[in-house]
Amino acid sequence: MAVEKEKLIEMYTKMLTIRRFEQRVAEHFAAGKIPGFVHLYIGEEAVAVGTCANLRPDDYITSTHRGHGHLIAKGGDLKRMMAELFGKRTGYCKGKGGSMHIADVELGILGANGIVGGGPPIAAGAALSAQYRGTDQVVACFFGDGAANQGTFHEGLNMASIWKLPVIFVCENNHYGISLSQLKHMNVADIADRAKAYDIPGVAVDGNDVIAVYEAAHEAVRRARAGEGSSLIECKTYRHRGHFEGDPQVYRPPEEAEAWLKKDPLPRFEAKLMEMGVLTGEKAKQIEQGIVAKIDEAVRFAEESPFPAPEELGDDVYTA
Amino acid sequence: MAVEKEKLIEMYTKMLTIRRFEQRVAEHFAAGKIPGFVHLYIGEEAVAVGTCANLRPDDYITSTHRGHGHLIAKGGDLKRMMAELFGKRTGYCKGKGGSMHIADVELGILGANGIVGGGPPIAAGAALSAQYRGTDQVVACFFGDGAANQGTFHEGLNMASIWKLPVIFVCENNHYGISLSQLKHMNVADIADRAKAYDIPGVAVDGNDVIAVYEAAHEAVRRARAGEGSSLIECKTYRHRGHFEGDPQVYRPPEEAEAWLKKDPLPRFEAKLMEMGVLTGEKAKQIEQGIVAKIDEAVRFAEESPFPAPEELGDDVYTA
Amino acid sequence: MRKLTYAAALNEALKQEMRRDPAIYVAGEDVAKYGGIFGVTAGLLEEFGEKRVKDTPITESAIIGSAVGAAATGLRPVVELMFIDFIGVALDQLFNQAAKMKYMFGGKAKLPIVVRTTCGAGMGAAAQHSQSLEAWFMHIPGLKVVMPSTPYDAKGLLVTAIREDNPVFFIENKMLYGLEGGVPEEPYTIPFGQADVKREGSDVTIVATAAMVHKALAAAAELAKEGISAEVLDPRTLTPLDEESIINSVKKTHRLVIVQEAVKRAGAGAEIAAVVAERALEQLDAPIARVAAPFTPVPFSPALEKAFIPTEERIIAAVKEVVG
Amino acid sequence: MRKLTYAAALNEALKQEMRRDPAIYVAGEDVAKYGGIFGVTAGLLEEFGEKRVKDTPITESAIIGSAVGAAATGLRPVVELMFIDFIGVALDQLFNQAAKMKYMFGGKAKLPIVVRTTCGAGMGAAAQHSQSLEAWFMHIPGLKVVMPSTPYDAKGLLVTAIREDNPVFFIENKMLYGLEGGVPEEPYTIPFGQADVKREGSDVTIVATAAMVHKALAAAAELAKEGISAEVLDPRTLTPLDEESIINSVKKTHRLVIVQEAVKRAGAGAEIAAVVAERALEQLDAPIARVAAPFTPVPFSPALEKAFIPTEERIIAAVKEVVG
Ligand SMILES: Cc1ncc(C[n+]2csc(CCOP(=O)(O)OP(=O)(O)O)c2C)c(N)n1
Ligand SMILES: Cc1ncc(C[n+]2csc(CCOP(=O)(O)OP(=O)(O)O)c2C)c(N)n1
Ligand SMILES: [Mg+2]
Ligand SMILES: [Mg+2]
Repeated sequence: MAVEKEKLIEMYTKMLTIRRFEQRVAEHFAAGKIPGFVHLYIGEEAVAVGTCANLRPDDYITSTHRGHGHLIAKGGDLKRMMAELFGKRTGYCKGKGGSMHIADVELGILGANGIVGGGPPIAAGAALSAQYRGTDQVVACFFGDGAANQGTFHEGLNMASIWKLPVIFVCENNHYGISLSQLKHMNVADIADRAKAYDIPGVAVDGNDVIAVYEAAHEAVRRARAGEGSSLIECKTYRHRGHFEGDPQVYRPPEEAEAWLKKDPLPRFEAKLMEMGVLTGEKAKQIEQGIVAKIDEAVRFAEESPFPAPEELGDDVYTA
Repeated sequence: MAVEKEKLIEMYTKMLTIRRFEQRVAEHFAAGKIPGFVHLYIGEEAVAVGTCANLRPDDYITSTHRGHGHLIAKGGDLKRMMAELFGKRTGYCKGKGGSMHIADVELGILGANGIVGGGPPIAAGAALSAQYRGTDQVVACFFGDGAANQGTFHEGLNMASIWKLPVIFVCENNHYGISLSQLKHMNVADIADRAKAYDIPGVAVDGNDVIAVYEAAHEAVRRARAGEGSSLIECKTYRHRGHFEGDPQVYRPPEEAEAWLKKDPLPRFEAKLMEMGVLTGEKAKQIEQGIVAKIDEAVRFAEESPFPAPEELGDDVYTA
Repeated sequence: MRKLTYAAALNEALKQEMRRDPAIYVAGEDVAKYGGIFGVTAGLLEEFGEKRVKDTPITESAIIGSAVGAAATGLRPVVELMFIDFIGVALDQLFNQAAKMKYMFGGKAKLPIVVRTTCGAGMGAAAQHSQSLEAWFMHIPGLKVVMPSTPYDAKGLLVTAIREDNPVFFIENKMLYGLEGGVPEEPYTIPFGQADVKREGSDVTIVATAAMVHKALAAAAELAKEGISAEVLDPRTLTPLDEESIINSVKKTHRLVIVQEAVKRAGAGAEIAAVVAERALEQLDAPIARVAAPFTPVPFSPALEKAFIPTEERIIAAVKEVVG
Repeated sequence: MRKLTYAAALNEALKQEMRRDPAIYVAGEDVAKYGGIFGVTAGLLEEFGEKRVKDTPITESAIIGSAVGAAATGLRPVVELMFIDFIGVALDQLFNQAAKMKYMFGGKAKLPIVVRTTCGAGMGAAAQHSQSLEAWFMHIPGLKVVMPSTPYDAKGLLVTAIREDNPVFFIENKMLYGLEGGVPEEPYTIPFGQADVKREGSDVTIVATAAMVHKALAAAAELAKEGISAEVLDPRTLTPLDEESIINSVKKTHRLVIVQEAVKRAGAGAEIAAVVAERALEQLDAPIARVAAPFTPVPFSPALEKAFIPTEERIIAAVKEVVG
């Protein structure tokens, strides 16, 4: 599949944006500026970007506790994201949600989710809605390898399969659910095989190769838009950092981590783009600078924004 | 596989006992003697009997809302069962459980269950216990086609598969979850295929052929006892009566029901046994009379037994 | 006024609202072809077709979860949880997702979901099909909780629930489905948070919900014969709770008996008692009394079930105790 | 007495009990290799091995459900639900299976299960990782509910829980894990249903649970300076609830303030208020006051979270209000 040059650069830019954004988040978390649990996506950027590059602004996604990458890939605003992480009133959720609940319903982002496996049923519902309203919108549902054992995952796939709902189930198999290796939490190597239980297509791809993800998602999105139903895509990847910031990571063999670091999706894609002549050192530097400037701006915005006032605590519980 | 003559007669007797027991239950339900919901097993006898014929008294089963057949097959006492259905103090549960909760923990019967999908996690736990205690006990877990969509089913299979637990998951596919046809509640024809998601053996058999069920269960029990882990057996069958007594059954095409009635497991097995020379008309009559006498006795026992006294209401909530 | 059963009143509300707004759909186990296990959704499939009336697999998390996704993207789902007892396999989607989503998103979501379900003992359905669990749902910010006791209230409250832009947990009592009462033909709404005086009285306030309203009324009629005038108040919605009406009634009668079918410990009645003890303690001339189920699972045998469910006699005894 | 943190006290209880009884095993997410997300199960894997310390997949229904099957067949599982907020995906196995099984089976089952979990806000973990939901579990017959506030209580109550032959829901407060206090080295039990007077007083009774006990104690110290003598009572177990101690304290002080971290509506405090309003109303010289969280999900931002969690100041204000 030939992907347009512009698209390639866009994807590269998104991936780099996620990487830099999260590196900055890690710093501010360490500095005590960001409270709560922060689960970073570094190392998995190709999954969100390869998938969302196939989506339209009016398509939907459901995200997870590890959601910053999905949000950025779907077009989320860095300033409002960073402000939310800082717990500020100008954040996406007015400071009420934080990292695990950032959402932008207008952009079709139906929320990060603090419940492992919370997303698949919701994704089925959003897809049912698209089908019901007669649009050709689709839903990308992100979830981890650990979530693929949770009952709600299976219930969501079953519902989506029987009703031919336009959902792309995207498993981010980073081979761990917190400390538990996939080898110990499930009996199968390819989560993609679980698609057979619902008679939908299931495919496992190199999740550190953004083009491979893009292509698999492309076909799944095509199917979904055409009314042919759901698909399951398993993206094999690895998180570079701990489960959450502060994780002592006693459970991963250093050799394993090293091997995966060599497959880092970002330098890999960069090298490929250079090889293809799509990207030059100069251009890469430009992109990097643009991103850094934006993130600086986002951090400044977050830092300068006010905290919500205690009186705002009771707002937004109910729609009047 | 050659099954011993005695075993064959025992299986025939059990199947006929279930059939006659339930016919009597239907009568007493219609007469207003049995309160609550009553889900009859008529037509599905081969599944419970073919499975339990492989079990020892110290093995375990988990049952469902449609549980009378499982109980009888595992050796449950007809008098205490009937008394329970009548809500009497002499019943298995002192009248506290009723049809949906009959149990005999001493016989390894860990209870009927009013929650669809309630059994698989419990079965995994009982099997974990056998493994932990170093016995070679096994657990048969019965559930329906409808239950095979419930999240808990998948969670139970996943846990059993990773820990190589001695569970035989027995799906009684009677093709309906109340009014909803399997064709509409799942996207696959063979529930046995869902075993692949857990890398355990899965096999679909004619659930109206008690020998076919027996043989499949035999291998699964062997595996489980040998420490080789779980299996999934799907038994295709049909319930002759409504979902529960009183069901107007608007949802099943009469031709479908007729076709299945022709495959009634009981006359089929009877004919086969006669053909094999294991059973004669005379012997069959004798067996029938014995069963009827026992059921008469059970009904008499139930009718003559006292209701629990209101003061017993608060007993049995906690172990002192 | 024309009479309808409680079930038929609910059925009419569903039909009329579905005619009014094409964004409303109904989904749940056996709601379409079967028309609902208790007949509440009968005829919907025939009138509105498979698109709007959907039989679902037995996957309650997906039933409620899909309603969340659909509601957040523009539809107005009315889904059925066949028995309230089944909430244990689906609670997350209700309490962590539906109820909290708007708040977690900083206000930027609208979740017009109705989850209809049925509660209550009395038909020998035993421990997993007979519970009254309304108290749990009162403890969930973001949710509204409705519990109608009459056909009239059932229709009006369901219409209001369907028009609400917040998730509503709508609890029907299975023993009331056959109860008849006057119900206007045209659609009408009953505002949430407005208790209804089912009988006026001056000596004691009886706050009762769902099936207990009728037992309280029977008790009140009996008490009247002995010269005790009981006021029977039905909150109708537990969230929002009409604290004012309860307190005003207590200000008039100075005595309070609370009747619920649920087990007493940590039930809805505890909250009502606590509100009065906080806000109107000085008005009370006697201890508050709660009539409720004992702290046991619901037993199967009719002999025990009868002893489990609060009776008219127990209500009368409680009233006499507080009236002194 | 030797000092330990709340987390270390729990850890010691687990280790000592596991040494005593080989039928005890521990299972849950990240309890083995990781030693528990809050470190409570640290070192268990090393001492007891994989057979007795099991990391499970992220399938909470299977975690609790497997404990039910194992307990019914002779083991004594101690399983971890990582956050109480996750109960929504596993509640059925707890409330319909574990808690009711003995009753439904007519007494013929023994379910010695401990489900350990953590509750509470204060670390910016937001709406799905900060809740206090103890009230729900008080409403479940067949279950026992424990909520320790100190390292001493944590160890003693956990030992009792593990030796119990009934399912126990054991709620730890995540903000207390680092709290230090005196803890005897040898194993000891604290009987369930026995409230503890954390501070004696004569003007007002403050009933508080978990982290709120410490805020109540701080408030009491402050109030003492102003001449108000507050008694601080910690029920320690919510089922069984030590009604007698609460009532006896109220008989002495004639004033009651209840402090809980959960949202007020239909919380555990409502039940405590209702018990007193039923059994000792005439002893009260002032309305009962409840200090609790407002009716909102737990917010993320520290600016809001601080306003959500009940404070010492609010407790002081409530006491002054009832003391008049
Ligand atoms: C229902 C539920 N159980 C447990 C958790 C705690 N938890 C948060 S993330 C996580 C691991 C999830 O693993 P996976 O799905 O593979 O996603 P990853 O973190 O690897 O991206 C766990 C156990 C939770 N948030 N929700
Ligand atoms: C969690 C839950 N959901 C729904 C029900 C209501 N219900 C009882 S039996 C049943 C159908 C079950 O179908 P299946 O598993 O195929 O078993 P069958 O009745 O056909 O034997 C349903 C929906 C229930 N008891 N529990
Ligand atoms: Mg993972
Ligand atoms: Mg079936």
